[in-house]
Amino acid sequence: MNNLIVSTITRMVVPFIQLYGIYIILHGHISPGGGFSGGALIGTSLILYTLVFGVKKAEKKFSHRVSEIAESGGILLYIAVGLIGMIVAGSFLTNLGAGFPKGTPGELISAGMIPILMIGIGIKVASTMITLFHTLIEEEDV
Amino acid sequence: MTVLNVALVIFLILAALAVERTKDLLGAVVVFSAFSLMMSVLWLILKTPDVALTEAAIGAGVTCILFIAVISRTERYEK
Amino acid sequence: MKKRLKTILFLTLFAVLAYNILEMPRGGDINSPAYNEATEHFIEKSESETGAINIIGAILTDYRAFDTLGETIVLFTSIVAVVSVLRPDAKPESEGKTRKEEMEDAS
Amino acid sequence: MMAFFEMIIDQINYLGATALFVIGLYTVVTHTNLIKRIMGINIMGSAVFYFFIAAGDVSGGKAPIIGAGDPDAPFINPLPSVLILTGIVVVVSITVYSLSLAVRIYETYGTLDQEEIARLQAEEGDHD
Repeated sequence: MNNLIVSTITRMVVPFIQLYGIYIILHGHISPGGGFSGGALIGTSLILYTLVFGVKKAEKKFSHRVSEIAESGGILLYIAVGLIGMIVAGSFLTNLGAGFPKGTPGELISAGMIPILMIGIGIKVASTMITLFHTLIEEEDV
Repeated sequence: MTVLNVALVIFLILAALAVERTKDLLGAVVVFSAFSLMMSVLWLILKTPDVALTEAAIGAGVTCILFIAVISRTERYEK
Repeated sequence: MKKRLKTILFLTLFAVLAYNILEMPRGGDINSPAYNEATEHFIEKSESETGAINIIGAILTDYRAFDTLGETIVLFTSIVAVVSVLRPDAKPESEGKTRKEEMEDAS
Repeated sequence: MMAFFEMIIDQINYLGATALFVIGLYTVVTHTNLIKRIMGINIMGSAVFYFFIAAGDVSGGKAPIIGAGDPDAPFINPLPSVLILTGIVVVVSITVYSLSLAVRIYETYGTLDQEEIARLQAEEGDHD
């Protein structure tokens, strides 16, 4: 789309949407939000970028290679955290029993493995949304 | 709060009927987006802010964009 | 005529469901059966057992974390399914023509 | 009469969810366009989620975050919220898969109307 106003405003707004998404993911254990909504916000910001600047430029920012790594990495991070609990405490996905720090409830760094799992879910959901959109919008000649 | 709840329920039923009636699929998608957004407000009234955030981002945002992408690749009017 | 019959049928379905709903526990009642001992356990113990003050986050990624793992696998499966349906080399065999156009050409 | 209205106001969330479910089912059954049917499935999914959330509601309660809001108010039931949070994402997955099948059907048959697809399939069967 060759509209100057739309492209300028998009370039200004996209970083703030992504910042808000990261904020929601990281504060998933002390306020409403979490991996699903924050990941969907980040994915929506990338969809907005794709709609305004086209698939070619968007794939330079977020290529197939990166999305492959993000999709597998989200699940693998989740399973790795679960396996730590399995090795240390004997059951899959153990939180405080496996020695994750509890911290002070209400602080940003607290609640053991919950923020790490939220980050994994966020990466997974964001890359899923953007990959599904790219797959659906791609024409045959790409 | 009850008045707002009842009004939102009536609006939701009207929006769902409008989705059912509209022959133009693009218009139906727009009405469906409004439906999802009102649903998110209703969930805020029912004191579940997590679900409201998720619905506003996924239901009203991503789903409607995907519908519009598919309509742009296929046909717009229902027979 | 057929459409009117369907409308009457669905209105009957709604009437049956609504009649049963009036027998359910009142909306917003704290003594309803859904508010059971599991809920009370989550509300009382989640802060000391997980350290998270958002109870929904605590249940989502601690008590029911295995459920969430399965849910991310659902997302992964959906990507695999969509890409395998829409991959570029799975085009229909007749060069760019749909079945409808072929039928119109033949007739 | 007044008691009947009060009963309806008490159960408005359940009744609204039921009405939305019936409307979604009506859309799925009566329409032949595939995208309209997928929209009907989405409306049905929203109705089921609404029913769950309404079952977890507590009048005069507060959101389940410890230390926020009125200290004497009871918490709402957090378990339905968690189930619905995962359910929303699953519904999106199902929707996208159905949409990709619709795109593939359109590329093959040139139409999204189900009766027309059935007619084309019948004609094709005659040729073979």
